[in-house]
Amino acid sequence: MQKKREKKMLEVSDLSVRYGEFVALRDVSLEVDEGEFVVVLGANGAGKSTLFRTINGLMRPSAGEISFYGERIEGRPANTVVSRGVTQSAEGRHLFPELSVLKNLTLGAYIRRRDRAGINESLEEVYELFPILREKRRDPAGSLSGGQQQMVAIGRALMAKPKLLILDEPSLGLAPLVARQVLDAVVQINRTGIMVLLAEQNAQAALKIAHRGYVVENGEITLQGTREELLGNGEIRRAYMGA
Amino acid sequence: MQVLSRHWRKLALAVVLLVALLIPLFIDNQYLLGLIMLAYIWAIAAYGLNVLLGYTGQLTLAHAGFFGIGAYTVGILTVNYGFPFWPSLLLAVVFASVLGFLIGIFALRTQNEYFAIFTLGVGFVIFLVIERWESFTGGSLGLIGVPYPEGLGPIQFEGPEQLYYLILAFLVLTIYVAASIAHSLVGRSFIAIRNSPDLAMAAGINVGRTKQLAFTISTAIAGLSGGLYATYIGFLGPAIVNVPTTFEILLYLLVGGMGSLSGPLIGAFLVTTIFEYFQQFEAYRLVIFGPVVILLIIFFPRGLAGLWGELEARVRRSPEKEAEGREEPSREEVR
Amino acid sequence: MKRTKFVPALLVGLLAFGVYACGGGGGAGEEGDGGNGGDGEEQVVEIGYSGPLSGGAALYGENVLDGMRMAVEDLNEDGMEIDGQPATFEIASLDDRYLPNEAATNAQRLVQQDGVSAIFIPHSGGIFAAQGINTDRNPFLLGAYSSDPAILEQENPLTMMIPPRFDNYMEPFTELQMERFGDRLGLIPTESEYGQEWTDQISAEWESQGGEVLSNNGIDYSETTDYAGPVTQALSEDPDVMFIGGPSQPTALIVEEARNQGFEGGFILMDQSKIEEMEAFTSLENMEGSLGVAPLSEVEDPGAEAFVERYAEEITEDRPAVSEVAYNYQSVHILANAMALAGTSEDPEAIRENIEPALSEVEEEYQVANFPDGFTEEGHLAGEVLAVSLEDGEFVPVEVPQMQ
Amino acid sequence: MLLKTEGLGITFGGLKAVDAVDFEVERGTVAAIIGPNGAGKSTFFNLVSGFYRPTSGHVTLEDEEITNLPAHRTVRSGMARTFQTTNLFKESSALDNVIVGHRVRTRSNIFDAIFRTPRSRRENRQCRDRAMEALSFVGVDHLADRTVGSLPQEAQKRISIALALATDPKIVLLDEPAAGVNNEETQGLMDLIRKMVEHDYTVCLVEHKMGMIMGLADKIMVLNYGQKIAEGPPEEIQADESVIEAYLGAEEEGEEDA
Amino acid sequence: MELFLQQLINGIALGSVYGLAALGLTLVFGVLRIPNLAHGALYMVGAYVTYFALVSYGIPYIAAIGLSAVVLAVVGITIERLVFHPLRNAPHTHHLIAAVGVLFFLESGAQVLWGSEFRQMPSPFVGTVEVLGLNIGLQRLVVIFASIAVMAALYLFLKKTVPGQTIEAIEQDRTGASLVGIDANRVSMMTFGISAALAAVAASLVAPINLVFPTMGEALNLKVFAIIILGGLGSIPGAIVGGFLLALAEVFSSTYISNAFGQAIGFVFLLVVLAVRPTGLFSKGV
Repeated sequence: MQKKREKKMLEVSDLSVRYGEFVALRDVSLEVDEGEFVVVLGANGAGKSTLFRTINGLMRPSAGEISFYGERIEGRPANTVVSRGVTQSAEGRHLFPELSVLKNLTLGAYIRRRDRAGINESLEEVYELFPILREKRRDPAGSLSGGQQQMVAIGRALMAKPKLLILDEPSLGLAPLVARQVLDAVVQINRTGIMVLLAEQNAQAALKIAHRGYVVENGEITLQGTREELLGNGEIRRAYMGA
Repeated sequence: MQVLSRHWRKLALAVVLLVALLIPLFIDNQYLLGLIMLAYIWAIAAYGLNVLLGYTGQLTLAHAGFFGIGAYTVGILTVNYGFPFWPSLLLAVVFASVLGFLIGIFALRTQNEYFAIFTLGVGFVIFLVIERWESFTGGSLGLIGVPYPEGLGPIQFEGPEQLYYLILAFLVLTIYVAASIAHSLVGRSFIAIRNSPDLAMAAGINVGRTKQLAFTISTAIAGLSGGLYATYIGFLGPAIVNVPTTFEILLYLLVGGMGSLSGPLIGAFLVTTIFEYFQQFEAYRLVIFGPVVILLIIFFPRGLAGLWGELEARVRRSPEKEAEGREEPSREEVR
Repeated sequence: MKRTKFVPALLVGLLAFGVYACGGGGGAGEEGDGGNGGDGEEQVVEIGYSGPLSGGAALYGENVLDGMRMAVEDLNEDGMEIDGQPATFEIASLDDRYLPNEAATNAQRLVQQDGVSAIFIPHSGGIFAAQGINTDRNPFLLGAYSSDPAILEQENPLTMMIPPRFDNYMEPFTELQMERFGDRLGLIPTESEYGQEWTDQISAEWESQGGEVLSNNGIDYSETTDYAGPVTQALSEDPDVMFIGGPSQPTALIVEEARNQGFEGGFILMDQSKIEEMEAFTSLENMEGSLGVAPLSEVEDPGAEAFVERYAEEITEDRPAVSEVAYNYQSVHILANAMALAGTSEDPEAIRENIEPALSEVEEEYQVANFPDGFTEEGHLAGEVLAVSLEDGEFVPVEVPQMQ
Repeated sequence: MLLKTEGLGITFGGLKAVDAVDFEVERGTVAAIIGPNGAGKSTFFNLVSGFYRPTSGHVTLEDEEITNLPAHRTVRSGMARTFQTTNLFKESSALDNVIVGHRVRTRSNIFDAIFRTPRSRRENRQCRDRAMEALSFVGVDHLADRTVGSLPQEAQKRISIALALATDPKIVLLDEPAAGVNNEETQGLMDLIRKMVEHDYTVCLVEHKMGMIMGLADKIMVLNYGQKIAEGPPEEIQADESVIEAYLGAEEEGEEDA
Repeated sequence: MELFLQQLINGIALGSVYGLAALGLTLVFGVLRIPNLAHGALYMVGAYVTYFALVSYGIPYIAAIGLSAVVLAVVGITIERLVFHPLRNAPHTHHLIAAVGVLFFLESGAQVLWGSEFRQMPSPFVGTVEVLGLNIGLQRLVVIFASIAVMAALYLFLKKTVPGQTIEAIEQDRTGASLVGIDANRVSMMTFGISAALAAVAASLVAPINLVFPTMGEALNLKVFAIIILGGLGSIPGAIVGGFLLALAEVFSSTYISNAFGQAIGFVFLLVVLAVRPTGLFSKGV
């Protein structure tokens, strides 16, 4: 699976993050290549969200590097990272609850706000992906069901035309059927050439759709490999179920 | 860990008290003596604010209102009804705290900024009542001729020195009470609520009732300082009850250091001193004073007492343990 | 834990205060205490002032101070001898933000640090607070610039009340306006201590002369964003005369608003409002039918005209010289002459003794605003006062006798 | 039965965050609650400990109804809890943090405080002793005078537990006691929990570290979407298909998609 | 009836000024969580800028207001950078005190710089119009219509433009705003700028029927706080409705109850509302 260095579009190396005394991430290295769909697995509190927040510039690392297309982005503010092409549907979604779905989506295109035509095009693409959002476009985002809100969050992240889309547990709290729909949409997104970095509880479902995966435990990467390697590995089950 | 040993601290405390006791013998200057008395009175008020804001973490902006209730209780009773000073002072404390208790029932339903601005409203309404209720409070004419306290046994209060000792005694009493509370289980409950209301609750503390208690104590002390102010100044006008007075008291506390035992006293002394010193700049003094306040808040957010604590902590802390992980959108938590 | 911080921090605080106290005290030693320095050397006499120099009433305070400074200029130019030695006068001024407690603190500071023996305070709250401290161990003569008669009721032996008592205006003002416009009196006074007193007295007088006093629509002139509401309300009761007054400029706006809303009756102006100041903010036409204290340009004092010109030349042309400038100006002259007669600049009691005889010592050119005829037992610089009524665009003088 | 819930549930804006949960904890045992993120575990804790008011059901502690008691009263009834994130006061010493825990067992009031009455002194001492005892029980008595903020995460976790113990509880609810500590330290915390049980405390914990749960718990309850989907001893739970599905997703579900 | 109508007009004119000033304050609170007690001082400085533009430079009234809005926006941004930005992680107590420092500085600075005298701002809109037997000052009509126009413009800006949307976005979810690439710093500055500009417009509109002096903002300061609390902190409709409510309550309670009560009504109303609904009338979910 090792590809040439210049093709690693996202490269995280030896990243550590601390909250005060608490070490949330320790020497984490991870990479995503062009067109890849990578899943990060791990129990709650293992450090997935911290990793994603740090990549997106919401937190500062205490050590290590993050580079994107060869450019160092660690410690840069979120708006800079977003404009480099990394967007995220974060844990807790962080929608603008009182704004309409449409406004949530157009705000997603904030960094390309002058590109009116492009925005409308992307909007159409999002509506195609999640047809329900077209129906609900005038409703305040906060009034939507959990699954629909998740769709808005993903749609919003797509509106910036990202090169890399980070999804932090998009199926969290969703009914199984809805969770399925959401993950299906993620696959479609990846097929358009957008790199995907996904955190997911449902390891089976996630591994089935991803190319590669990492397992995070206690702030460290304990396992990595291709889908096939990980699917057959009992270790994953250990990481989740402790046996 | 402690910079001064217990022994030395006791000695130093004795020295400070001795200096305070000797001041009138050395200073034959009524202006300075008056200034010190005023600083003592404001310090008492600031101790009251400290109970609520410093220990319990609730920002009240009605403090001048309760100060005013204390002052006007003494003023009205002595001037309009010829009451002696001592029972009037007692009633001032009682009245301020009872009113504080009642208002606290409503005020403490609100939280954070809402509590601050609710109490700002309370303070302003108290001011309006005092300013407009002419027949009772003298309105904006004020009350003239609040007497000096009558003698207690052999002690007479006829001159500024005696009054100085009286106010000093109340200051020492206030500090003693504040220290007693701070070191008691009640005080620990206050601090627990400031640190984390949830954790306090999980430790079995009745948060609502404890805040109510802190609010009541705070207003009682405000009432006491108001009553002393009335006899010190001899004349009461509504301006002293108005909102800016609250901000002045708050400033004393912030400059000195919230939540500390020495903060209110240091702050009251320093700010009154700086402010008097700036008199020489006349109209420019607030032009200078404003930025000084801002710089203090930015660079010494925990006041001078806090500065001392930080120095102490810096000595203790090993350098490699500097915290790093910083949450970027830090105001989010406020919501 | 907490106690650790207490003592050292307290020491720091006390030290800081100590440094300041010594510094401040030292400073006073150098410049103050000028009293009787060396023999034959020039002595510096400081006259104190505590009044608003910041905040809403700053302009008023500055006016008072301007008057005092102009007087000091004259005195130093003329050269005055006290106890056989030439004296130079200076003003030591402090801002009290109109707060009584600060006025009291300032007064003590002026006496202690600057060695003054006379202090001018231009607001009644500060005056009352000062009256509580000016007779004890560090006495000073209080130049009280406020027309509130309650100042005299304190029977303070070291008070010199400067302006005419406002209770003198009640009877003639009521009589004149009731006769001219009718017997319904509307009220929109300023909500200050002073405004309240005035309102009570004019209401009582108006009723005692058989008039009807309508509801009180008092407002805080400096805190009101739009005067239209209170004016509408006052006019809704159809008054013949309106009693108004506060700082001149907002008062002018009330006149303007009342005329805009169709009021055609007369005005009684509180003595705080000066017609000459109001003129700049509304037209004389609107002020037709007003009755108030006379502008300096109308008083007959010998020095008045020159004083108005000099003020425009030396201080500002933007606004006219008003009575608070003039009264304090001539009062500093009275004070200086009293010092000269007493042969001391330091003994307030002796100075007080010599105020009455000093009145005749003040040169005519310094007599600028209803110069007092005498100094009463209670401590009032009393004299006949001129008011004016605006009739057909002309100032018609109205003599107001001073009560005992 | 020490702690018992019957049909306990709460609805947030139409969403059943916890739905009719029956649960029992026997004296002197360790009970664990697990479930995927957002399954309602912490909400369940908050209901039991009185931080939330349930919309249905009952909670009893030693057969005493505590359903609608406010949080501070449940503490007095004998229920202590810790929080996910340790929110101790970072700027005070460990001892100062823990002392307040025993306040709930004391009676001295503001007048005792001001007049420094014998009762106040006695109870002050009593709280201090009890706090030291708790600190020494959790094994950090040597850190009593240290500022909490300067201590490692694990020590802070232990201090939070000491704070809970200082309230003299019958049952201690631990919300993710091992979050953010390494494996070795987790082992230490497990030992501590075992020690607690040995000393007659009853423990109920929410935790994601399965190794810890499986090694400690006498009984496990699994929540998913607010509902209890399984309950039983660890081995049973580990083999339970519905649990595995909740965590890892169904094996048989879905065709190859990528 | 005539009295009622006349007072209604007065109340609306007053309310539109209150509303405008409160809008700026509530915006700053929504975005920066700062209870900016110096808002009244910005209002005052705005009036002075318009005054000097009119009197010293002869710039026409409307243009002068525009200029003042721009100048104040710069002042607002400067204050945000120098004072509140360094304090962004401090507790709200410190914001309050810093704001008081700014207030001291601006008020006394204005006095030192421009003197403490009252000034009258000339306006081209003089005289009164008679409508239905009521005498209404022309300037008052200007106040009402201009305020409503500015409020509408602000509403359109917030709802229909991208920069306006960034303000709402930050108010509703800071992290979400960061995640779509919005620079929170820039929005903070912009918000402060707009807030100060609104204060300047409000002051410039009302100044011709009042006076310009260094402490003119004090009268307004506490009232706008009452308004935004009443309306719910951070709520824009709350600020506007609150502004009109307070003004009408003041005017009518002065008219029909008593004048002293009219002055206190806003605060009594505020206390009653908060005692019943501790987060204000239009509060967002907290």
